[in-house]
Amino acid sequence: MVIKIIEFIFSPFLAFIIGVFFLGLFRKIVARIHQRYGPPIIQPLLDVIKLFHQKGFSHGALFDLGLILSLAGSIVVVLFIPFGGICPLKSSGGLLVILYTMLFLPLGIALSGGEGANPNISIGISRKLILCLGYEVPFLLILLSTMSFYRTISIVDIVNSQKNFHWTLFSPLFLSGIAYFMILPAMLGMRPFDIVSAPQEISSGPAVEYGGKYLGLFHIQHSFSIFIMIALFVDLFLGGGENIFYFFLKMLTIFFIMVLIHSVFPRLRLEQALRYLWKWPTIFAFLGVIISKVVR
Amino acid sequence: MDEELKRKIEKIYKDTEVEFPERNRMVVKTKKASTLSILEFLKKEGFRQLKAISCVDWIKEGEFELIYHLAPLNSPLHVMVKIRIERKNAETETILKIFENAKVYEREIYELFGIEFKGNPDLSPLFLENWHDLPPFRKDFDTRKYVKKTFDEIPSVEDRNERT
Amino acid sequence: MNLEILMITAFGGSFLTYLCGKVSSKVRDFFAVFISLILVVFISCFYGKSQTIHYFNFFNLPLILTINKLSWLFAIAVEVITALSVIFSLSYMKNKEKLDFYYFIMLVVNASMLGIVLSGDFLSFYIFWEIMSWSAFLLISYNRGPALKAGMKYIVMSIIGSICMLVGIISIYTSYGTLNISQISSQISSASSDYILLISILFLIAFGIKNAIWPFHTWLPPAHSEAPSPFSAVLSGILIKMGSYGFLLILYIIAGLNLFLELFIAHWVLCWLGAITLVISTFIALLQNDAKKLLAWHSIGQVGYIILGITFGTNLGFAGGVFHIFNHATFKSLLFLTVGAIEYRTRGVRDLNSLGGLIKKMPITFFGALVGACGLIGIPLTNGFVSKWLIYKTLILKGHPFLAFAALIGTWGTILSLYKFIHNIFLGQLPEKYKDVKEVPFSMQFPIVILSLIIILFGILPGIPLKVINSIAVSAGFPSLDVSIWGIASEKGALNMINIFATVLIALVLMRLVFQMGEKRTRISQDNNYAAGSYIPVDKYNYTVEFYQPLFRMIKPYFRDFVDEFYSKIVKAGRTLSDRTRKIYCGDLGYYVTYIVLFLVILIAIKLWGKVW
Amino acid sequence: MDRKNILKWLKEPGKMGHKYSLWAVYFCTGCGIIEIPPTITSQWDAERFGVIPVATPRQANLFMITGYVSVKTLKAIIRTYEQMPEPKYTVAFGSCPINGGMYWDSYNTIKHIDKYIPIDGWIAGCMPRPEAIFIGVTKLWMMIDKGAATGYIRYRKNYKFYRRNQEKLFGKLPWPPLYPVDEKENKNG
Repeated sequence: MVIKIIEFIFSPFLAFIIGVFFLGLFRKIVARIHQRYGPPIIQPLLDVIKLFHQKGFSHGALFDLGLILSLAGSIVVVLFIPFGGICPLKSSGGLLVILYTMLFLPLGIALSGGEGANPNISIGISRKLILCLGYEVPFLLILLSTMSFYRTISIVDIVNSQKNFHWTLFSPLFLSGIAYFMILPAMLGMRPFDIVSAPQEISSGPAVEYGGKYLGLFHIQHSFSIFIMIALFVDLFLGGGENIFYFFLKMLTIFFIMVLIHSVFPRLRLEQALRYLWKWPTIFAFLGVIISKVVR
Repeated sequence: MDEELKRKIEKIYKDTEVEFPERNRMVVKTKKASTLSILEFLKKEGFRQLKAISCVDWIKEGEFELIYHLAPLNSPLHVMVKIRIERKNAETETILKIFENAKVYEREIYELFGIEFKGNPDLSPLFLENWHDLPPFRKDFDTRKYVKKTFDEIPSVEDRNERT
Repeated sequence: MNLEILMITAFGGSFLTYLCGKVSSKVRDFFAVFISLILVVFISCFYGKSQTIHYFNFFNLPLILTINKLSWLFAIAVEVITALSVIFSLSYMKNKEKLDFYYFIMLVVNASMLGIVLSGDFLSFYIFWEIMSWSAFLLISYNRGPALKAGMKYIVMSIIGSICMLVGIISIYTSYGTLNISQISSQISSASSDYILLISILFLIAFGIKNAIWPFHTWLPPAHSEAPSPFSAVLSGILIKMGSYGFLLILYIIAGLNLFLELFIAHWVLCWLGAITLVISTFIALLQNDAKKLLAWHSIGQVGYIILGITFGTNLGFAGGVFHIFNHATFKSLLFLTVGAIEYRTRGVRDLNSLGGLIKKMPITFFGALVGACGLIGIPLTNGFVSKWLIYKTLILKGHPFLAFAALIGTWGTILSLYKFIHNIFLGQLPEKYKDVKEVPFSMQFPIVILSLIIILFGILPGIPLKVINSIAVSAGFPSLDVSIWGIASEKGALNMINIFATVLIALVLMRLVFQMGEKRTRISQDNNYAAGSYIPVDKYNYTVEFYQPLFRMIKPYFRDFVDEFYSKIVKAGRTLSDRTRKIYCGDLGYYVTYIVLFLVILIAIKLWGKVW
Repeated sequence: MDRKNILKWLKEPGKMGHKYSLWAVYFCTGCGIIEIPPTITSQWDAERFGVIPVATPRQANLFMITGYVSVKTLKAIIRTYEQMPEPKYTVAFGSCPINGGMYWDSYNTIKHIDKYIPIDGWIAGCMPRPEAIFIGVTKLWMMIDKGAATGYIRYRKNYKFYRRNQEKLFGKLPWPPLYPVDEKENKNG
């Protein structure tokens, strides 16, 4: 019982650390690609400390509650995702519950942003929801292909059935793996698809009215969502890792590739992003589902 | 092409004189009364683009000089129609009917020189904030006096604080 | 306490309210509320008991009233939703005219729905079905103008439906001599499968029209948006569910699902019909700019989930489908009541492009709309999530990933459209003309709060309704589902709502503490906003027009209501045809005499020269 | 540069946080903005000190007045300054904000920016080079350390005078005062 409590406290904390480390790494790699020295790796932590010492402005009760709800939702999702052997909420919900609790993230930000009563925020939120719809089409097909391939809806079973190196990526489902890899930048909100928080166009979208500790919470929530998206990929397609270190290594490689893609591509318009997302990734995911039905 | 244009203008408008100070430059000096008809004529001749309206303040002769810069779309020739209006209560006819984009140019000249353009619907202030003085571009406007009156008048916050 | 008294109180009560209306409006309002609450109490004391009464003889045909677990569940849902909407309409309809007629018809609809659910034989089923259709028509066209056209469309399609049902009933009577549902269900299994197919098609058309499945859905959007809000809450909350009750009746009691499963084509058609209904109508809802039309299109969409749940003969699917019927009843009527509250306060404005910022003025209505929207989307901790989870599990484990994909994409369509609904009405800048809007009176807040509590309670403790549904499933011949108070425990992926609720609560409290750690925040008004350094005066910063503009450009041509256009083409063709015949059949006597003479001449000619026979 | 000094971080995280993550509002007020891109890009990377440009004043705590301030831009500067969260610092570039510089007698530039919004640091140079900007930033660190960068406290304390100066220049301002200004004292003030 005590291990369970430790797991409950440990995994969100670990997720936060990994997420913040990834953000710091992200800024360092992008700086090095620009041939400049770049901030220290722990710079996001310093930013969050500073932001918690600034007096923010609030537009109303929902402005705070929405943000808190989105952060709490991301913590709950982290508890559901098996993370190198530890998965606190193993028994009480499978992939479908993860999928639906992941709705807390965009909805919380959307509600609190809506209260901020600023056109930039609303444009940012409508872009975010459209982009979410865009990448959900292939994402749902991918999840369905893995679920119907392993005949279960609990993610722990999927991870366990990928023991000793026959990962789903190398199994007949490699097409859905490729599709997931193609939509990962959209899910992380990285450069080819950072239409949502475009600083030049809509002055950082939903985060326009966030100052002080609101921005701090927004950054923490962003780090959690990066952790969630990549951990889901590693769990479904790369066998989920025996212990935390292997899991972290796999996540690091995936994140590194994502950062390289981020610093090379310009930002797409929303229609181009949708056309891309509904073309090749969806075709691969569709074939993946057919393969999962045929091969089973 | 420019010579026969010159002859044509002088044939129609008696009191205008046309000269070519340099290559591709044509200056048409006319009276205030015939500006609208000359602009209409030049527009038909192919000078369809009103590039700008500028104004010169000849304070000694007590006159403003309005210059309409026209340009055709297909040749480098640049025409300047110059008219003179007196300084006291300077006002002239608007040319919105011929060139719609003249609205903002006239509004600017009204704000900075004080020339009234009769018929221009919107002559509200464009650049200056909370301005109650002479139009600033006139030669008789003394900027140093204005600065002393508006900016140096405002006390700086610090010494206000020390004294009380 | 037998069923006959129940029906008498239901119908008699409605008539009495009409009489009280003559006396004084206060007495009538009080009496209407009293009747609906009494009916709720009567029904709830029938829990668990089953009883059949033969109450009338119609030319030696026994009319039977019976109650079992399934009909009890529907009956309690009917009563609760109607009681809440009657309470809501107390102050909503305050300054409208013809209120006696309104309350009378509202209670007649309630009584007829009760009759449908309790009827034991097809004849009384049909009689109450007609009463319900007609009284619903009267209420849909209550406020004149476009509502008349919507009512006409509704009544024409429900007549077609009831005619099909009548043909089905007559064919059953001729082949089996009895109309008693329980006797028929035992004898029908011996009939040939294509006879069963014919019967179920006839009945499914009738219930499909009432249930607004995809090809027969065109009456629903105009009917729901033109009806007065309390009644459109009843209409889309419960009246549509009579169609699903008919589905359950046909699939499980008459045809028996294993029979139906053998007719592979019908089963496959029904599933894909449900999936198409789901996807197309949710995305059409996305494009609507009128709040009630948006919700009406969602009513059609959610029926797709119910169909997907019911037509798979597993106990999970049955539980998911039936549970979703009641979830949809709760959050759909809640959403319609909130729109009614908005209409009440903004004097009839429900266009999504001109509202905004009402959260500051109407917090309780916002809470109701938010909980209703979360229920409709299926956010965890609401009952919508549990029923959708059950339906998805059946779809995936039965090996239909593409149907599950259609359902999941439908969820994302609901998310986008309901966020537009909440954002355009409650969030954003408050326009100048709604500055003095106040919260709705208590009699309108009470149903909104009750329904939100039901949604959250059944979301956190899904065991309560699932136990009842499980007992129905067992009585309908399904293997029992190990249901406990917190959810479903099963080897292939369990659902434990209490754990989810506990973790979310703890996470919320923790994050609130983290939020408290930061510096104190200052509250600012809506005009102190970032506008790149410039100051935006009042009312110049409203911006809720065309919320998903980029998406509309891409999906607008594909998601139109083709069926509606197809039907209007048929209507136009019919009208041109009738115009043409008017030329011939033009009404003055001379022409008719010439036609008769001509006809006789032709006959004689054939007789003489024809030599044909 | 005591960023690595953990002890200081634990003692006063607020001050250290504001020192090593100065987020500047990307708002070009005058001719000096041409110096900002080279400071934040690869030649003189400002991000290594934690200084990054952000899109909105809500997220920023450093406001750089780069170059001369025209009367019209002052309105936007005041509006942006008031929208920044509380511990905020302002740095003015060049001599024009100090006393009008070469526009000393022009009718449409502000002579003493200090009369309208508080300024913490001044960087000399008719558009200081990136190295000068870094020196300015380090000076700002020292001021924050000593607690001398109190522009925002001065603004809150003397808001009445700042507001009066602004209204003397612009007439009636459209937006309400940031801090409550009691009218009666303003008359005889």
